[in-house]
Amino acid sequence: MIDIIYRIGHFVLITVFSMALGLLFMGIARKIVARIQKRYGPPVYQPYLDVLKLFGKDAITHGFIFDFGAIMALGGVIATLFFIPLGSWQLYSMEGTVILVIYLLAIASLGMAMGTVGSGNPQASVGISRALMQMLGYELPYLVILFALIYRYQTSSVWGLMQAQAGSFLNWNLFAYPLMAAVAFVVLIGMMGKKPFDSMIAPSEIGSGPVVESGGKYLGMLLLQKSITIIIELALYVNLFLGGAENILIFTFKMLIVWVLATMFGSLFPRFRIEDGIKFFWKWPLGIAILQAIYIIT
Amino acid sequence: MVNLTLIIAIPLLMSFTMPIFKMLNQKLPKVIALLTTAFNLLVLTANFSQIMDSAIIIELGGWQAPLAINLYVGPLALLAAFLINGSAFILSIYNLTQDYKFDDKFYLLFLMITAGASGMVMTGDLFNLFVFIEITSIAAYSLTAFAGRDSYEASFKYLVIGGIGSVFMLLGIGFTYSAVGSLNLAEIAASAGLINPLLLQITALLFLIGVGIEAELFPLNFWVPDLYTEAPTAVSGIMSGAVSAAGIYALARIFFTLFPAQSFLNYLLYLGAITLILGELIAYQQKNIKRMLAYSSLAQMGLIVAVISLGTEGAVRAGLFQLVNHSILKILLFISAGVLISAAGSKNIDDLAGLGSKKKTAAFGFTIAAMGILGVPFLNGFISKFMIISSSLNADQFLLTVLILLAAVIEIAYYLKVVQKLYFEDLKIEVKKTAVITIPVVLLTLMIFGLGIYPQLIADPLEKAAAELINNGSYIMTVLGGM
Amino acid sequence: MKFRNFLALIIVAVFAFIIFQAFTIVPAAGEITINKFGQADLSNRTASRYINKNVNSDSKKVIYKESSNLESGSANIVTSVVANYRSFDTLGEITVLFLAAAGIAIVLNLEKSEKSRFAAKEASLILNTGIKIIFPLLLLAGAYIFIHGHLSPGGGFQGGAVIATAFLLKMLADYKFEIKEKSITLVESAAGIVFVGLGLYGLITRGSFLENFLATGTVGELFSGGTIAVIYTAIAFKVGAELTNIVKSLIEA
Amino acid sequence: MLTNYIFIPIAAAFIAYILNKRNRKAGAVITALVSAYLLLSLTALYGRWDITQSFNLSLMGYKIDFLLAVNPLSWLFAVMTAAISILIALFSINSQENFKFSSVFNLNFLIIIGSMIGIVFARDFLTLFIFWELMTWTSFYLISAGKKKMAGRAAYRYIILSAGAAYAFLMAAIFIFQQTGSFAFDSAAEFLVANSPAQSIMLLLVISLPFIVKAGIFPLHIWVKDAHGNAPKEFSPFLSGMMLKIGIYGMIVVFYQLSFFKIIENTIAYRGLPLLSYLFALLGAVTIITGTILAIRQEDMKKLVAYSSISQMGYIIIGIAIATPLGFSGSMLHLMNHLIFKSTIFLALAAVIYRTGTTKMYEMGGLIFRMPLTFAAYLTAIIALAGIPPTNGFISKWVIYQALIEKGYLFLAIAAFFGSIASFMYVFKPLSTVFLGQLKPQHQNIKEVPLLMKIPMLILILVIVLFGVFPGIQMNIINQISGYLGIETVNYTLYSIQGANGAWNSLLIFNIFSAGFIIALLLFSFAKKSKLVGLLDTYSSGEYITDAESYHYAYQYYRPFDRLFDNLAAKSLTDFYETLTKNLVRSGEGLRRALAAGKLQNYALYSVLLFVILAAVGWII
Amino acid sequence: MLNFLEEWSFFGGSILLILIGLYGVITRKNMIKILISLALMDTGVNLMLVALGYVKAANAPILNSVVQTNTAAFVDPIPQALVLTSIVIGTAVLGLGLALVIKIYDKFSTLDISKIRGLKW
Repeated sequence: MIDIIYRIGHFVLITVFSMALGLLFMGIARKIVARIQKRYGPPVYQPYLDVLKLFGKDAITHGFIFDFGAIMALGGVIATLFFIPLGSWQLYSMEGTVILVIYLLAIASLGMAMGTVGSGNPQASVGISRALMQMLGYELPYLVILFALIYRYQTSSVWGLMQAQAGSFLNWNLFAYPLMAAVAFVVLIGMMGKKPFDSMIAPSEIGSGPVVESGGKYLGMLLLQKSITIIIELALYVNLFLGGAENILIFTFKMLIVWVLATMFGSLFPRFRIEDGIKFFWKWPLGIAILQAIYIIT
Repeated sequence: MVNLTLIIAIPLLMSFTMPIFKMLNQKLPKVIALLTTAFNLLVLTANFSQIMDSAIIIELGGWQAPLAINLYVGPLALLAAFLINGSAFILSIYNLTQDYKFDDKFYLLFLMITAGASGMVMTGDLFNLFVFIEITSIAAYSLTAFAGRDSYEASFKYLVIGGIGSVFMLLGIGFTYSAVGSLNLAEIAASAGLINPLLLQITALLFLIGVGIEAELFPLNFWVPDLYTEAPTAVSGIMSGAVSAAGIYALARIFFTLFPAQSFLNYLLYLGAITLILGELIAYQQKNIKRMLAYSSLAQMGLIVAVISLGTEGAVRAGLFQLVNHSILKILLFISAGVLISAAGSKNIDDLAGLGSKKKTAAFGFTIAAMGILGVPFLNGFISKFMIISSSLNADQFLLTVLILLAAVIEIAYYLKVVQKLYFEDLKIEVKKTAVITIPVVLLTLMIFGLGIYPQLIADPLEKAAAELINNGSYIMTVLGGM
Repeated sequence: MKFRNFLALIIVAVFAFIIFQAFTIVPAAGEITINKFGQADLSNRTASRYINKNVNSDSKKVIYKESSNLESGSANIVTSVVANYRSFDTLGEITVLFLAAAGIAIVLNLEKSEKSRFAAKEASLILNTGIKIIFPLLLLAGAYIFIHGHLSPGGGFQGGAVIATAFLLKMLADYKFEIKEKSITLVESAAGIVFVGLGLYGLITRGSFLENFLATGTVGELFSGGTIAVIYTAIAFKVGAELTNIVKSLIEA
Repeated sequence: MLTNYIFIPIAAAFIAYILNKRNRKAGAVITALVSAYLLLSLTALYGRWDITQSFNLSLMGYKIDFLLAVNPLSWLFAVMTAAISILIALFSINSQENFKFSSVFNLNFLIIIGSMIGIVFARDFLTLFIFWELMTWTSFYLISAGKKKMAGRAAYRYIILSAGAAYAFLMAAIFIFQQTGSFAFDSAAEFLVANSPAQSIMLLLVISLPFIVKAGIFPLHIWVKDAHGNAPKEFSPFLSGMMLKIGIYGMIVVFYQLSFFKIIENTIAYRGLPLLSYLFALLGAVTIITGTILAIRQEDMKKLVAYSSISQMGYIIIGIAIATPLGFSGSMLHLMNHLIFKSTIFLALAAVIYRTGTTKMYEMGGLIFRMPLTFAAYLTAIIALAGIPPTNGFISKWVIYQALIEKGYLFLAIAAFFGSIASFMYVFKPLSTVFLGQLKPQHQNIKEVPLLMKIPMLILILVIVLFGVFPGIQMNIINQISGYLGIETVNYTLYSIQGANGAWNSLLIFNIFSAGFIIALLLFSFAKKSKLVGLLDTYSSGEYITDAESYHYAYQYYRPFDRLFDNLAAKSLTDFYETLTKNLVRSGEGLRRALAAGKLQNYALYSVLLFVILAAVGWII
Repeated sequence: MLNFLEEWSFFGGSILLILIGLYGVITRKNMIKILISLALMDTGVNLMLVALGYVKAANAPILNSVVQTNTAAFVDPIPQALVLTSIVIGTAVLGLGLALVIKIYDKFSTLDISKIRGLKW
């Protein structure tokens, strides 16, 4: 019985921690982009204020599916959180496999998609269709990388993959397979919907896409969902390519470095059109990933 | 044991007296035709068991067997006679619902065409075979003319080709007679070995052309499509069901008894295969339903000839079974097509659209028969198709089997076009009143399902007929043995 | 279409060459081929049995006016073949003519053609009176031919043809001469019934169709033909009626 | 004893036909009763793998024996047929009110069920062929009873393709019959193994032709789209659910029982897999890719789902073809799951068609408000199809991935990944265009489907979730099958499967997922209540929009993506077959003109020509 | 030369007749000419049949006052019987052909066979 309470407590702790961390990262990103564009930008804790404000305001809803979509999005993301080892905290990462994590992320995006399309706003649907197309773009190289990694280390659980890189930092995958790490980095940017691949939520073109209809607590929940997704994707990248970490602090530090690099990298490039985005993903990242996979298999 | 010549004599008597019946009362010719064909069937069943164990010789005019004309009725001839008179019987039931302009002359010719075909099948004498072929063809020329308008041209073309055929055949008979000295098939077969190979080759070809016209082989069957399309339904039924069967019987009888060498049979094989493929290809693009059926029966005849001329016992049995099935199916097809045409008022397939809902029996008959021909399980076509494929594979004719299967697929293509039009498209034209054909359709469907589910019924006669055709030794023995 | 005729000529020539080959075959040892012209040796042909009239019985010599009640009494062997030995052929051949007549009647009368035929005119005087004299003579000649079928050359067919020419001339002479359709068909059917009845009677009494059941008398006598005489009269009437019918429908078409 | 499973449905078919003439619902009720009976008696048959039944027939000098036998593989397929048919029957009881051919439908449907069970229990080629032909013919009539013109053409193309393949099968079967004296599979297997590899491979390929056509594998898949798209709405679930699977059953029989794998063992191998079976796997991969790309383009929802069936079949083919225990159980799992969720999708679509009457996606929208249950059924089904964790779809795909990764087949893996991710897209398209978005004015007043149509959908939802959480139920029958076919089994517990490099524990994942969901729900409900607002009242950045049409984004949903593949899709395979038949017709026409038939002179000329040619031929020989 | 002529006049003549008839049927356009060539072929074949039965210096197979017994050499009677039948068949076919020609002429108002293409294949 105690074990269950301990477990639930642990659940809540991790969720809150990752939400907070995610929001912090978003604030930092805003700061960096502002600095690059020679302006001060909002304070780092700005996202916390936004979330609190949003939850305070009242919002409009378009019926049951709109609510269900938001809940499912946030719920799915929280569920995925528990399969990734954050530094020393690893709740269930022994069982879940990496492919499972990818598909759980899909639940979140499907929930969000369903909710927004349910709102009946055409811009939302356009946004969603772009998101799905882009997802097809970046998922393929990512899965090829995973294919290669799993085949290489003969284990598909995230924890296993992380353990495989133990020992000196030389045998991190970053250095063992630098090309693969680079591809994963580019895919990471696509996954998070950062600058060059953010046509799905492009404010100028389709009124910030899917979130156009959600205000108040819905926007708040979507923000939280965004923050946890950032944490998950960064954690995945760190675990797979930077050999994870013994304790949470080093882990967060590594995540911060990757995050900063990604934002900086992102803010340099103009936005891709969707089919160019897909074509780009399928030309370079996929090509390199396949070469790498062939190298590993043979 | 009723003397089998009655099968020819009684219809002859009836047809001679037909004009008198007509004068007595209007409806009589129809009934007489039905009664005579029924009588024929009875005579055949009476002799069935006796003939099944040994063939019988019937001398005509009381003269010793090989010296004058005699009828040789073995299991094969009996089977063919059953087929011919059976189809005539069913068609005369169908005729009850039809009325023709000169109906006494129509039934006269109808009876004579059946008697001629039965004669062709039973005669043991070469010249007598020629006379019966002529009887059947002349009856066919005149019967086609019944449909008026275009049918004159069709029967004229058939007449000219028939004329050429009879000249070739007479030449052949002359050569054989002068070489062998007798007209009796058994005697010719006995001394066929002695004939000079070159002469044998030439006479074989003469007969091939003479009888080939009747058996609808490739270059000689140009008359078939015109005739079947223009002639009235009953005539195309009897032609495709009975007369072509008799033609094939005559061709097989001549080639298996007089020219048994496989080199001659190969001619039939190639011609049959060509007829099959050509018939199917052209049937595929026909717009007129009767012409499509004509090509399909022409192709089936080619198939039967090709399979029989494979020479092995299994092949002959498969060919004969296909012959029986084909006659039953083709008659049902022609009858239903006849009704559909008279309902739609035009022979064009597109106008038949949607008739399935209105003319239920006819459309049902057509579909069942089409599925029978296409070899759907539990119907008679399936078993004969199975036997054909296994016998042609047995004789390791790989190419022929592929050809047969290709033809079967093409067949599916054009039959199903019609079936789909009948049932799954909506009605285009207002439907005219037509004759009720429930009895023949029900009878034929029973036969199709009966043979399909329980082919044992016909397995034994087929077995004996195939055996009899294969070894002409027994044929010679029974006829000459008597002398 | 010159080319087509030329092609046809070549093909027919090749056909002729092949048929000609048949005649000039030099038979090897045991082979039999078509007999040379004039050298048909009847010994091993069924014809010898017909000539010696010993198909069933085993008589050897037949002497004109002496040997009597042979198996086929007719002096004219061809008639014995046509009417006795191979009478089934003749029956078949009669039906062929019957069917042809029926066919012609159908073809010509099924649809009345609206084209106007040439107007029939009165025949010239010579033809008219000539016919009046010749008509009975022709009928008599025809009757003689088919009655003496088994003695002298000729028989039922030839007699019937002569009778038909008599009627043909009559029709040509005066177009008003009308033969009722009904009477022709009656004669035709009656003759047909007689022939087939004869065959059936033979079947009932002697056991096989068309068997001769009348006494055959002595060769050469008038009543020596047995059933031949009856067959030939029936044939004559039938052929006569049919040919006149054909000619009549041709004229009226 | 086995025969009454086959002949009772066929007999009932005729009764259903007659009764249905009188009242519309009778036929469907009888079908439901018969399939219920079948389901019960077949499940009772579980475990008794020794029942066999054979009767022989000496026909025309051929000694032929027909053998029927039960084995785990056939038991599974029979139960699946019975289960899906009872659901469809229930569904069609009142969905066929205004369906003109409803009596023809029931007649053929029952015969198909009977013949399918016959196929599955058959243990020799001839029985298989007879029931196969029966099934093909009746399904031909059923498909052509669908939408007016197109259904006819689709059925026509279907029958020619499958009949041609069936005849090739018959020819090969008879050839084997002549060599071994009997049609039975086992004697054929011995003969094939002993025979020279080249010939037996050829024979086996010809024998597997009808199965390839029926399973819709790449080169011969052209009929699937039209047939499923245009078949009557009640028959499409059966067609794509069960009929495609019979093709797979045949492939399994060819691969394992006719020992295709044993024969090609020694042929050249690629990464440890004989080249031929790798070729089959590649075919499966290509099927996935083509199926997916074409599915995304479709505007008609039934055609879209039809193409998705093709691509899902690709997974099953890959699973079987790589011949590893994981691969086989993965494909069997996927087979069962695909049947379940594909028939749910089709039933949901049928419900939508029943209410709205159209299959074009852009003519619909916002049906979630009118038909919530259909939406729920459709949602669960597409989650399963896309392979998202809590549902059964994910498990089978995961096992297939494990099999692929274990042996390292990169290209097959890429195709599989592409197929599953792209399935998110084409699965989401109908969801958003049909159910979500703006509700069209003309659909304002449509109601939910009647109760009898709801029950099958509800049952299927439960089954999806049930198998999602407890895959063990399926695994136990699959292991029996692999045991029967001689493949090592995969160890599993009720709720987890042991893959090559990682286990899958569905219960745990379900708990975690629900935990996360509850947290989000708590968060949502604590916040302020939100005000319900109509659909038209949305932020349209200043534009003033009145009607629902221009507000619904549905037409050419993935236009950018389609543009990538426009040229590939243009030259589809059907044109290839179309031109094939066209020259067949032209050749017939040409032949006719060449012979200049019709002129009397030619006839006479040809007869003499025949004489001359044959004489010449005779002369030469 | 004489015996060659005597030897071949009948066989050669009848074959020639058949060939002319055959050529006539194949090439002539006019329907009546076709029928005439058909009749020619018939007579040719009949002549051939009788010629096959001819025996040199033998008399007709009829017993009469001149030829008393059947031991004398006779010509083969069977071909003559056959010819009797085939002549009648020939005329019957001819008659029917003529009737058909009349009717076709009524309908198509031309005797040229190639113009009558009512029935294409």
